[in-house]
Amino acid sequence: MEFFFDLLSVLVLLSSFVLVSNKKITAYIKTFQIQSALIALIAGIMGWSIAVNEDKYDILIICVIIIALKVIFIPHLLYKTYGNIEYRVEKDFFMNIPIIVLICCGLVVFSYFSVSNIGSLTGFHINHQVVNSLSVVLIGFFFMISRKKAIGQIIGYLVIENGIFVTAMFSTNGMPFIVDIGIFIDMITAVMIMGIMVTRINKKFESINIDKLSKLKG
Amino acid sequence: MDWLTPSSLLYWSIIIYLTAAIVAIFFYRHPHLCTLFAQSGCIFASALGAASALKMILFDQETLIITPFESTVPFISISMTLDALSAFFILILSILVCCVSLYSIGYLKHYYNKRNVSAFHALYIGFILSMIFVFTAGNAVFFFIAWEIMTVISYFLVVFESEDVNEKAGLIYIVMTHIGAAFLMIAFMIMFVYTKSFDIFGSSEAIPATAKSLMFVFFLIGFGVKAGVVPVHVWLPYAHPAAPSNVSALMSGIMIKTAIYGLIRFILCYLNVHNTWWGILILCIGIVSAILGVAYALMEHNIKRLLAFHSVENIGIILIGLGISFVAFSQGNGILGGLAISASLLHTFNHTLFKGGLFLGAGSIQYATHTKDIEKLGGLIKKMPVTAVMVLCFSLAISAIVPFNGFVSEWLTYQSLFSIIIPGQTGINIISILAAAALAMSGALAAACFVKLFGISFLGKARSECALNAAEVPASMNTGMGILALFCLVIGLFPVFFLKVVDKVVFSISGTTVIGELQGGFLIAWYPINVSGNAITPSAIFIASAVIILATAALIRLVGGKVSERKYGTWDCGFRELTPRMQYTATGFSKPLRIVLRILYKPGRMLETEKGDSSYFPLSKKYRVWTEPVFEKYVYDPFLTAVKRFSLRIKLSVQTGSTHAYLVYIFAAVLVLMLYNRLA
Amino acid sequence: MVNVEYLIVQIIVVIMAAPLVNGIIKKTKALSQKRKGAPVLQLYYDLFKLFKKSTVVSDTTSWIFKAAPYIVFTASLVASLLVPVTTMIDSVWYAGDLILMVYLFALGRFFMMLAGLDAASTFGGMGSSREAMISSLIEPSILVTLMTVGLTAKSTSSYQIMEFMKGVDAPLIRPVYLLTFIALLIITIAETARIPVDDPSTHLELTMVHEAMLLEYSGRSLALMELGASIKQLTFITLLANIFIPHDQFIFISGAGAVLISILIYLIKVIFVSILIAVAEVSTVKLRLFSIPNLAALAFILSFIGFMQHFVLGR
Amino acid sequence: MGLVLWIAPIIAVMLSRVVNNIKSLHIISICTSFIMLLAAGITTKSVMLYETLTYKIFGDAFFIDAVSIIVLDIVIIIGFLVSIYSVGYLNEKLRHNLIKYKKIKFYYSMMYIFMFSMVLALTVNNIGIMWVAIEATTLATAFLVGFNNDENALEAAWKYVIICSVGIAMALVGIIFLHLASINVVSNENALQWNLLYDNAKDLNGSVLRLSFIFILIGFGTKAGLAPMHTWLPDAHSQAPSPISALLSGALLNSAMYATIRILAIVNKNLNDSAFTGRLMIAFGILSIAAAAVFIMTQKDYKRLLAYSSIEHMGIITLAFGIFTPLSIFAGFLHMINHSFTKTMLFLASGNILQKYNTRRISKVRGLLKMLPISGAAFLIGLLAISGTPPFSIFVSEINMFLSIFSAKYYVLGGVFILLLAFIFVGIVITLFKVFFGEPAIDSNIRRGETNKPGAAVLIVLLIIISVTGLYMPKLLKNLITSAQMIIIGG
Repeated sequence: MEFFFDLLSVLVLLSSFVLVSNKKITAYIKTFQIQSALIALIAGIMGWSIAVNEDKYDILIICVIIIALKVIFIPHLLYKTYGNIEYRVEKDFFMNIPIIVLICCGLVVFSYFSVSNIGSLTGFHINHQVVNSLSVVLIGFFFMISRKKAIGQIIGYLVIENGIFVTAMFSTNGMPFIVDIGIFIDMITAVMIMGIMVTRINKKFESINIDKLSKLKG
Repeated sequence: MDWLTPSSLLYWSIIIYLTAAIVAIFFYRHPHLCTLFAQSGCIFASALGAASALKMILFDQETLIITPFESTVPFISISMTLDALSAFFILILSILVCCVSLYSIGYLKHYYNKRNVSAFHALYIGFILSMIFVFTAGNAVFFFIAWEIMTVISYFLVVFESEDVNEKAGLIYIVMTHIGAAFLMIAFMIMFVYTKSFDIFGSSEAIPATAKSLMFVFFLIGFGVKAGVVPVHVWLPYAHPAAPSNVSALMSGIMIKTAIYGLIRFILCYLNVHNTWWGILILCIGIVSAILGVAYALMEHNIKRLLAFHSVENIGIILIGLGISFVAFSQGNGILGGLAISASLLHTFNHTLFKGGLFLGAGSIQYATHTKDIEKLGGLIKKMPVTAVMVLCFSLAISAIVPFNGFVSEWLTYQSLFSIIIPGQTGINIISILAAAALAMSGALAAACFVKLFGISFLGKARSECALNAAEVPASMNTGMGILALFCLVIGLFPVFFLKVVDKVVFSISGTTVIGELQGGFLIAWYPINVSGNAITPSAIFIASAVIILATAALIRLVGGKVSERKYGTWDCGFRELTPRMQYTATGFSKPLRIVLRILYKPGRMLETEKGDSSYFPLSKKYRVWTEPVFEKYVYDPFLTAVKRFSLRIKLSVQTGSTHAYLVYIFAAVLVLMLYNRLA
Repeated sequence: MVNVEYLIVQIIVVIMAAPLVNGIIKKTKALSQKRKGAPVLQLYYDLFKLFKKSTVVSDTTSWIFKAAPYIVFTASLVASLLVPVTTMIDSVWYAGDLILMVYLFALGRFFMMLAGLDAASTFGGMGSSREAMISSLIEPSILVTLMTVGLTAKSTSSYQIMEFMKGVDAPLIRPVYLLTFIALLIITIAETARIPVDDPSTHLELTMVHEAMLLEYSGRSLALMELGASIKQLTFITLLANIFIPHDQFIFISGAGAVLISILIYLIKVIFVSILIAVAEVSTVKLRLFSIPNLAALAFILSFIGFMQHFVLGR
Repeated sequence: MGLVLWIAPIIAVMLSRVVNNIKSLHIISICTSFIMLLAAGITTKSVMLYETLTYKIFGDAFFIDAVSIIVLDIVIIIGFLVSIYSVGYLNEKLRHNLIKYKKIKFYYSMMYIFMFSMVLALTVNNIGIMWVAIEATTLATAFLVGFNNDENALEAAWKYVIICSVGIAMALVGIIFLHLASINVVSNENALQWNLLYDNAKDLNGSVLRLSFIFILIGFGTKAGLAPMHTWLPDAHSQAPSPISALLSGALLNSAMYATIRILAIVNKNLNDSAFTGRLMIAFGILSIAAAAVFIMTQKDYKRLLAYSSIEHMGIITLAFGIFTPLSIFAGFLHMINHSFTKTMLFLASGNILQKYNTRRISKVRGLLKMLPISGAAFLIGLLAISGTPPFSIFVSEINMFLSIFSAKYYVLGGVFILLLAFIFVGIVITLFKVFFGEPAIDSNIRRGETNKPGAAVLIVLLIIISVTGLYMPKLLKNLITSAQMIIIGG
């Protein structure tokens, strides 16, 4: 089982690498969809085993929610938002893709380094899966920084959420149920609000390039 | 006779002040009544205050503690403590307030229906009360609160008179004094850390020597800004002229003395002077302030700015006295320390009297002519004879000229300088002799400056319509000034009585009395002030002069007989008529000194010629002379510009408006903190 | 307490001797220029004449203008009372010391400058303005000089200093006294409106300082002003003569005769110093107004070095 | 009774969706906030009596102790005052045809969602739900920040949502690690219950806890506006309608700070030492103060200036909890209270100024005291108070702060701190005092005098509060703060 989770966590990490090396917005959304599916898979397996062993169905329910929200609803919403806005070819990233990927590699190394002392000091073990998921959080964050367009930022935020979710899964078998539900409600609201705002931004600024939003300074 | 104790007198005085303020607010629709009630309340209250202070100094040497109420807020307690030093400053305050309030009754007339007079009264009384609290604060936090309230209220008073012009004045004032207050706060904190108490009257033994020196420096900065010593004097020539004249009189007369009080209270009484360099530092600051203050005053043609610079000078003189006393105390020479601090306290008192009076005089001039510019005045002595006499008295007093009070305190300062020079000590000797030179030079420059002030504005012919149409000011204004002038003369002639008062204060501070050195009693008014054999008897000099004047007049009459006196125009070199424009101007008067001391002013001049048909017949010529505010231009402005530029640069490079940059900050913070956690 | 004899003697000697100094200086100058010159007593005649003449007063002036001559004269005279011409009479009368003397002169100067401004004439203002500058620059030197001398005698009272100096052997060969003497000589020249600071014999507006302030005066007012100025001059000369060249220690008798002898010797010393001043005047030219600071600085430096020699270096 | 605090705002939201009458909307709002005020009062009293207040419903979710009641009272009192102010504010906007009544419905429903989520964050025991509630405040206020619907407002709202969401996501990472640290200590059903975590703090895993604290500090620090995560704050606070700015600055920042403090207590109890957390919090605190000092010096927009001042004061509070001595914690709580009231007053006054002059630029506002006698005076006094001038309340807490810093032997820090505060005062005076002088620009459309009457009343109330608390502290308050301090420090 552990081996399987290891594989999945690496796959999630890989999917985020794929994400950062993408250039098109539709590709971002697709990659996010795949990553969410992977996460749903993790939740499904974990939920199944817990359901079998302890007769608790929390995580299974959450798995269903993930599939509904992250694999189906949110990508759909993002596609729709993207469809609403005028298409314009613009360079969406600040740095070259290879450099971004390299930095992301560095981030993985960094997250390994930064939590590596935890085990040695106290005998408390944080496994590789947690570190991988923490790297996903950092990469998601970095993705937000590297992309100019609003939808890219939303995707980045969602990837951070994914990373956090996987971290929670791997480290503590998920948060308490009610908290998880709350987090999902928040997330879906956030994405909807951001979606509405992207539409408005597009209307006001005639672009979804966040760089244009720099009037308020000083 | 319970209510005659100093504490209850002070209590009543405060209550009357408060009542006056409330009444003033109540009558805000009737400026006349409002002024009358508020100011007569102030006069009455100040009389009580003075009585309380005098009683305290002369009869009760015990320290009194008055606590109106205990605050529930931690570390804040309102406790007033009255000892001889506080009482002395309250005495000065009360005398000045009494005269200024009398003056204000007439002076405020020109604000009626233009400004909110009742608000002015409330602020004015609040200002007085805050100063009383500063002088009586028993713990450092209360002191600080009173100090800050005083600053803020005086800020409002500074900006009361007019609008945009004063923006800068008020700003510089409140900014500088607040930064000074921050240093005070640091010093108080150091005090609390070591002694676990804010009690000003407590012991400072628990504080280590280094911390004491640090506290000294902070106190010096904090109080120095308020006192207006060079180089932190720049607010003073802006703030004092901007305020209404009665307020400037209070500000210059007593508010800047709160700093002197603070220096004595905290450094001498609380910290006890341990290091000689403290005194030497103060002495140096005093020398620089005395010289530069008067030097800049010379170049001013705005009466009130001129007077403000003189405040810098006089604070310098007070600090010279204080510096000597610190040096003497640190050497264990109590008698000399006592003498020097008497000189310094007496000068504080004197400066309050004559500078208060001069600002009132400036107010009278402004009241009568609506201008503060000396160049527009002239010949006022004929329009305002009473005011002229008063201003002349104050001018003589501030120039330390003989029968007036300024001389007595400067003489004592000279004597303490004289006594501190002992063969063999290098630094102190050199600085002391330089201080004597500085004192002499500042006296002469002050005389030059006041010849200019009095000569240009009161003598000669009127230089403008304003001066031509001037009329004598109301009697209440002149009475207020008259009392001050009388005090100046009386202290100048019979200094011994006042020195006894000062001596009681000095005794309570340092435990040493110089009364053995300063002989004499009140009844024998012509008893000399005698410092180890060097003596002056101003009253004897005065009597001798009077006798000589009378005798000369009689003798001349005897020798020369009765001769006729003819009125004729001033000699005009044969031209037909002398116009007022041909007189020497204030600018012209100060020109030689402007050139001699050009390093201080960086003067510039420009001749603009409007060409006519031929170069020999220009249509008009304009000659402009200016001096530069050196400290502002070369120290403060560059500093301020640098700070602003720094702020702008940081602002625009940090808060760029780019969402990505903002995200980068958070990201960087995450990474740095993770690294910190890993390495910690 | 007040020694009346002293005051009377002092007043008489000062008033009588003061105009003499001017006469001697003028005569010396004339002789050095191979002229005959005015009689030594010319100023006495002038003053006597002036007292009897009627006065012209400018109609722009105020009471200051009329009061000034009396104040100037009185201030000078009272100041001169603080500098005894002889130490043979006990002149400790506690009225004041040298610092007071300086400030009494300041009183006179203050009113003289005011009077210059009172008539609304350009000359008066010019004189006052220049006087203000010169006095401000010279004042520190006076104080430092007097304090240095006073410090060696541990007193600021001129009588005490003179008493002390009697016990000093040949003061003028000691660095501190030599330097302060020269400084005081320069100060005397500057304070009494002499060449190279001012030219008392000119009425050219470019050069005059003291005379410019007196330009509006006539008759007895002018006389008082002139007499006041010469008393001031004599006071400074007395300081020079009696402090640095003490003579009373050589008089071994006492009583009225001793006083008389002492005063005679004093007068001889005054004449000597006057001639010294005259020589200085003849051998220099009047300085530009803005070179005067250099002279003042010289005086200050001399007295300061004197101070350093004694109190810091301990010589 | 405490549950009223949860139910009342929800009812208000629902009602305001239904009601279509402006007057009734105002009445609903005021009534709701008044009911909440009463409920808060009663709750406070019971906390005073029983120290903690929990209900069995929702699985021990409802939990109030002295720490939460302090912040809760701040939130609710300010909410009440803001609801009164809003009446005048919105009516004024309607009068000028700037908004339609639909917007008012939207305003009130959003405001009460916002209130609800703040109250929720302050009254739950579960740290996870606390996080959810705090994230909800961001979402609830996102559209309020963009209320004006112009380019600037939209920009501010976007930045606000993105940065706060990302920041707070970091806090969630931290909470996961907190959960991880407690995995063997607290049973899964009770996971993340604060009181259990706190009671068993000694048994938690220290190194994981430290990692968790880092993320939490950054996360909630973003929400509390600590530099360098403060960047959204000046935009959001300046673009939001003034009553909302007041709530954001006076209430929301404290809620975020509250969450940090809760976790700080656990971490410090576990580590048995405040050095680790202290260093971080002192660094963030002093950095925030310094940043505010620099930014205020050349500020041209008065609402932004007030926002930077909020950053400064959050820095001060962080510093207080970083020092972590009884005195400093006392000062921290006191400062929280004082800052909230003063800043609320300033923002409300600035709302009146903005409505009168219709500009945020300092250079366009002149003659304020003539134009708006009450708001102008409140603004002036508020500025003096916020910069620590006695005898107002902020001075009291600042002096306690100074003392605690110096007593903890951070001498240089204390000196720098005092000087930075002085610089901020200078900055405020230099940039902002101009508005009180000169003649107001002659514009016939602008009438002199107060237009927002309820607002003026609120300002006077606040003025009285901040002046009185400068010299007088109710015993109740002192006891509350002391017991809060005991809870945090674990005495």
